Amino acid sequence: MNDVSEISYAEAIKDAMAIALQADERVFLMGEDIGVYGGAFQVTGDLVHRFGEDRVIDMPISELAGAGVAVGAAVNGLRPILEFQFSDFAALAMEQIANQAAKMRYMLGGEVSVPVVMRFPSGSGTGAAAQHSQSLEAWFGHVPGLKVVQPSTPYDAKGLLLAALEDPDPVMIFEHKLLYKVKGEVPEGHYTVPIGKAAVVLEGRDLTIVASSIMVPRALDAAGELARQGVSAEVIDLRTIRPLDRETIVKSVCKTHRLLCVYEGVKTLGIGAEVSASVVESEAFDFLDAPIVRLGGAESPIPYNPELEKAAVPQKENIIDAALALASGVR
Amino acid sequence: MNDVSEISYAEAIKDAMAIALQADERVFLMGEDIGVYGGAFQVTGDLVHRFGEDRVIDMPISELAGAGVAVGAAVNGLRPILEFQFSDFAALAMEQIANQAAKMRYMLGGEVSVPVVMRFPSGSGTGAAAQHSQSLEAWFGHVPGLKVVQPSTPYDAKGLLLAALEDPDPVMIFEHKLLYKVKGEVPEGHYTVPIGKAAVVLEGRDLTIVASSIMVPRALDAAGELARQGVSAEVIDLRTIRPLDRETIVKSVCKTHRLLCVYEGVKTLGIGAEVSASVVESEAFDFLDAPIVRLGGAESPIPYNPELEKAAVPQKENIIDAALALASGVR
Amino acid sequence: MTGYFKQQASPENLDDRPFAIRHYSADRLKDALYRMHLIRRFEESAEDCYMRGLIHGTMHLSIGQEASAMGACMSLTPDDQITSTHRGHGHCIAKGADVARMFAEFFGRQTGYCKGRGGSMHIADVAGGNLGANGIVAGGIPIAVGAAMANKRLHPGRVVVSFFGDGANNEGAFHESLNMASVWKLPVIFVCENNGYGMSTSTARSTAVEHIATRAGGYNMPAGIVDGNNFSDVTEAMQPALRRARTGGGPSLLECKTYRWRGHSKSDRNLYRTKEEIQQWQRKDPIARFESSLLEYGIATQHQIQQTADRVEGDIERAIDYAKESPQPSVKDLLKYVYTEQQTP
Amino acid sequence: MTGYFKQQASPENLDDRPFAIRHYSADRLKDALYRMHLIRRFEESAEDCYMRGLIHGTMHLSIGQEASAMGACMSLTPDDQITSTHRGHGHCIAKGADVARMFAEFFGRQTGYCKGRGGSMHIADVAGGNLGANGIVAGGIPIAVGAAMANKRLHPGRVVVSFFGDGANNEGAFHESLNMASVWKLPVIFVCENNGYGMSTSTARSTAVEHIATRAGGYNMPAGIVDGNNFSDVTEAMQPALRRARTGGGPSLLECKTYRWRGHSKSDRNLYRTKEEIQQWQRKDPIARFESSLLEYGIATQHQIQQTADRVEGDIERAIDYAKESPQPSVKDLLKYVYTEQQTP
Ligand SMILES: Cc1ncc(C[n+]2csc(CCOP(=O)(O)OP(=O)(O)O)c2C)c(N)n1
Ligand SMILES: Cc1ncc(C[n+]2csc(CCOP(=O)(O)OP(=O)(O)O)c2C)c(N)n1
Ligand SMILES: [Mg+2]
Ligand SMILES: [Mg+2]
Repeated sequence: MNDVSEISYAEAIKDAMAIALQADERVFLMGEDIGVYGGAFQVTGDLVHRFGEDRVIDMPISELAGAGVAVGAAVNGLRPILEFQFSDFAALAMEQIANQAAKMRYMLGGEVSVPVVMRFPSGSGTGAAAQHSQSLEAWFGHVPGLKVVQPSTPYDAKGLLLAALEDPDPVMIFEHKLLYKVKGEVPEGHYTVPIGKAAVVLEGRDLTIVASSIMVPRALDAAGELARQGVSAEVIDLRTIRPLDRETIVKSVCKTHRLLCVYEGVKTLGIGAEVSASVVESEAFDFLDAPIVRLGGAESPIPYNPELEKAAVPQKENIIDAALALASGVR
Repeated sequence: MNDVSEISYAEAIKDAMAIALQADERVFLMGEDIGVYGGAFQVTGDLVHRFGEDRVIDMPISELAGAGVAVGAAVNGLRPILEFQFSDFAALAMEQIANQAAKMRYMLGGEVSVPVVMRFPSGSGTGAAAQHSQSLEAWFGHVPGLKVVQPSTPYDAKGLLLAALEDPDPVMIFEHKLLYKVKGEVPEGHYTVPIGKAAVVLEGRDLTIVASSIMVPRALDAAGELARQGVSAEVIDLRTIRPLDRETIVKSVCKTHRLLCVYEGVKTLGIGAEVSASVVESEAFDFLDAPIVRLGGAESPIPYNPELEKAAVPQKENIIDAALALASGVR
Repeated sequence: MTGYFKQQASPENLDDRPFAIRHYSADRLKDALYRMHLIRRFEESAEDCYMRGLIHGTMHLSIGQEASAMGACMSLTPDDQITSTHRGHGHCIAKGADVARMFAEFFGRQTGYCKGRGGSMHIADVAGGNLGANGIVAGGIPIAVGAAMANKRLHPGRVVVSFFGDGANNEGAFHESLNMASVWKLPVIFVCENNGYGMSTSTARSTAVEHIATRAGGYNMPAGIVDGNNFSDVTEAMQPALRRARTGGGPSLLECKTYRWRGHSKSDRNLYRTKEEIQQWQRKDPIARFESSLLEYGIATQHQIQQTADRVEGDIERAIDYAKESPQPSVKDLLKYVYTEQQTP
Repeated sequence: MTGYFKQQASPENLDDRPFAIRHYSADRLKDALYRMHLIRRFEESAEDCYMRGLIHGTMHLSIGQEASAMGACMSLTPDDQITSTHRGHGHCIAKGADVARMFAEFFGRQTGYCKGRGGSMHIADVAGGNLGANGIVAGGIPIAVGAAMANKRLHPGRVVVSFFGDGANNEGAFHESLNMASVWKLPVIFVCENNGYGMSTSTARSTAVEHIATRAGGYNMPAGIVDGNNFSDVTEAMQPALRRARTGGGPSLLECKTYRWRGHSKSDRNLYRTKEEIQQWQRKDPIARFESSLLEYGIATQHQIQQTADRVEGDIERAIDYAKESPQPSVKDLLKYVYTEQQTP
């Protein structure tokens, strides 16, 4: 077994990239200010010094072409990892992501594959306001041809990235900015976390909380408090948004009979909508003892003011309140 | 009361634009080949001859700037109606739509409004393959600050467009290409259809079918057949995707106890997910006698081959089958 | 800027025959003529099939533009690559595709280049170096740059030619891509087929400069303008661009002035241009001009040219038969090719 | 291209004082100095508040770039408009904003220009003609073009100035916008503040041409390059562009060569440039240079300059106090301003 060390989520991602750069000549990184600057969130850090400017490439501020260049390079045999500086800027590149990367294999009848990996620093909580704080994973989750993951721990961040690099199809990784400095145990060397598999990160009896990204640690925090109040919550970390691991979710709901979906993206048409609809469509329907509750982002852009910003996305207290209300519902 | 005539969906949209161009100097149309060509789907038709090149403006093939120009013009007092040639090209303009148009009012603390109207010809069925056949309304429905409508009849197409022009906020209109030639009764002159209100287009007892866009006529066709088979379907036309009229849907489900959502967009994270999740979260939960069923687009890009293309989105027969299965479920 | 790429007549170079005649063997020239005829007849026949309801969807014909497609591809090796556009049949054939598999694609069959999933707007021939037409105007340009980036690293010497239209040059993707290719000195050649219109919108109404090639100045890139209806001129103009690309010099831009005889797509009523304009360009038929040149310089006889046309006729017929007889894809394979099937160990 | 916009010394024009000294009244020049000081001190104080944890988020300081902001806005009327960037404090103040409301915004207060919803990256002053900073690089450029389109129709003579950086000029939005503005001859002036870097990436590493102004050729647009640290040169270069815009001539591009003294944002460790480079540019301090000029031509005395600095000091202090004492927005108003509240009849 590999040695395990306590490193941050950002370091874990960097570690994965370093391993890939080392092991596979075809791998390269591309993005804005990922070289000597080390990336806006210092995720690429010193990689340019270790692997050179040919493998860690600063690109012009051209998100659309950047995505297209990654697609073309991938089709032709390289393994690009494209960093968006903020996930919000993906809005500039949706054409190449959704119309080209996602569809090229299909449109060409399987004659190519597009093994591109894109990384999107996401989420609010940094005071960066409406255009630097979004959680847009639902847009990508709606696009067949893409795979979409959302790691919540350093372990998963590394393992999912290494899995993405082994995947023949485009994988979009939504990282959370507030998680970058969070530490956790990470094995050294190469390992993967399977794309498409959710994880039951806490077993419980009374309700299932399905969460993703930063909402996972918040849900776990909340579950601790809930346990003190006599409510046993099962917490599922989605990890992958597309393809969604419906099986794991359904199984849990069949056990607990109650479901709370927690996610940071805008509530309407956010990933909780899909989780809820999938459960209601499944055999778990018959086991539901209460309405499924969704706790998602507010129906507003992310505001700058810190108090408003906090109020715009689910916090631990909101999760506790929602879980208590849900669990106490006697029917 | 105004005279009523039988005109097509495309003609109804053109009629609305003509009325607005006539009544309000600030209104203008902008798009690719909407002038002498009359628009890719002949929706603007001869308007350039009636209102001149200053009011019906052919623009370069620059969707991103086109959207931004519409935003700037709207902020400064004009009332642009921007036509995208195909909704798929919106992927090029998501930045200006989602980061600017939708958020500008909020980010500026209410100091501006952005009364822009954008029209998106959508949907499959024309053999135009993966990059010209998408139904992307769910992306827009996920963005606070936007309003999103999806007319299914000539009457609504005209009334919703005229309502959009009276709305102070950005309104995105998703039109269906296969509906352009469909005729219906449309009053002459000015009237509006309220944004944010669904319509019960057929009353029924046994199940509710919530549909939108082209799925409404398909659902109505299916309902006719279902009636012959002894199943009474209530059909709701969503008309607006954002803000969603949850009240009308919930009320219907409380009556029928069964819900089938039919939509053309990709099933996962498509509008049916939100409809389903909204119902399950509501008081209608207690009335549900069967799992909510979603009939959405396939988890694939739209293929070129006509048989595959048909199979990729719900057809009348699929609706009938799903409704029969749902209605027959005895619990 | 015109003629930037044109070789000067020099004392040592007293041979004043057109470049192509000097440069390519008679066989290769005759093959080029064959392919130009093939493009023309392929499209005329596709149009006919469309009219008769045998092909659905829409299609964009490049009739009248055969010289730029064939000229730009003439000095490419099979390993070189292209990215193409919605108006991509000519590029596909010029790069060496089999018209039978192209027709099969148009007929939506499993034997088509895209197994019936792509149709005209996504026609491709990956093995032959065509990474695909594109339904998104300018959508293929950044992909070409990325492909060139990979080639630079994995296959030095390989070149990517990215075709696009005059309309495409107003897309942000054009700008971002040309800048990136130039900064990184990538082996890519941007070939703009300027046919005067993006759909109904003339370049004068859409584009702030008269010549697309002018924009190369903003990317520090050599550019040339050629008569896109003159096969030899196009092949000649490609040479310095190819040399530059193959030797690490970076990208170039070539603007071919040409014209499409047909409407933009099947739904075009041609309201934005005059009959006279069309006729005027038809008199500059690139195939007829190439034929005259072949005759003039004794490369081919009238009889041989007729034989070529006849051979094309037969090939097209056989191709259509092949397409018609090919199997339809199975509806149960709707989800195939969305993702790569992973080997189950 | 340098000096394109610079007036030639002509026989009639024997006055060889700098343009601004000749052109503006002493009062207006002193007000410009006041505003340049205000920009500098506003940012230094904002930085200080940020360091002390009074302001959250991030901010992008334009210290060292005051002359381009003030120079570009100097001949604008209150009705003229600007669109700004992530580095937008200077533009905002130059266009006439009240620093108290700006600080209030940075402090997230209800009295801020954006009622605490926008913060530094969205600072705006719509009534004063600033349509807003923008968190998206190049995001404001198309909006400026649209605003100019509306002005052309509704308010002939009004001009929109769109500020952006050298990094922004590689975005597709830049290209599409400049083309559209040129084709439609819109009254907009594109002012590129070229400070040599987009974040850590030098123009040499990101941009295929040395001068952004070179790109104007691709849009058939007059362009000029000026010393962006020379207030007078900037005001002078704006004149033909303003004249052209106000009289229906269309857009222009002005490139101001300048430098930011601080890091890109609060998280910058300045690894990509040398101390020497920074110091070299600090010796070209636009404020000090403007002061010298005012002294040299007898517009202001050293004492008056000191008074200006003192006045700024007091104004900044009062502004911060105002901000600190201003009310926070109410959390229950989270959804306010997402949509326009419709009057219930
Ligand atoms: C992004 C995008 N916008 C618009 C269209 C619709 N469209 C298809 S081809 C075309 C005109 C393209 O003109 P040009 O690039 O000159 O190529 P040509 O058709 O003349 O060969 C347009 C507007 C599209 N397919 N993609
Ligand atoms: C579309 C987009 N891409 C990237 C960023 C991140 N970012 C913010 S400012 C900046 C550099 C901009 O450089 P430039 O335009 O030269 O302006 P400067 O910061 O030098 O004033 C970058 C990369 C962004 N905000 N928006
Ligand atoms: Mg063209
Ligand atoms: Mg800069």
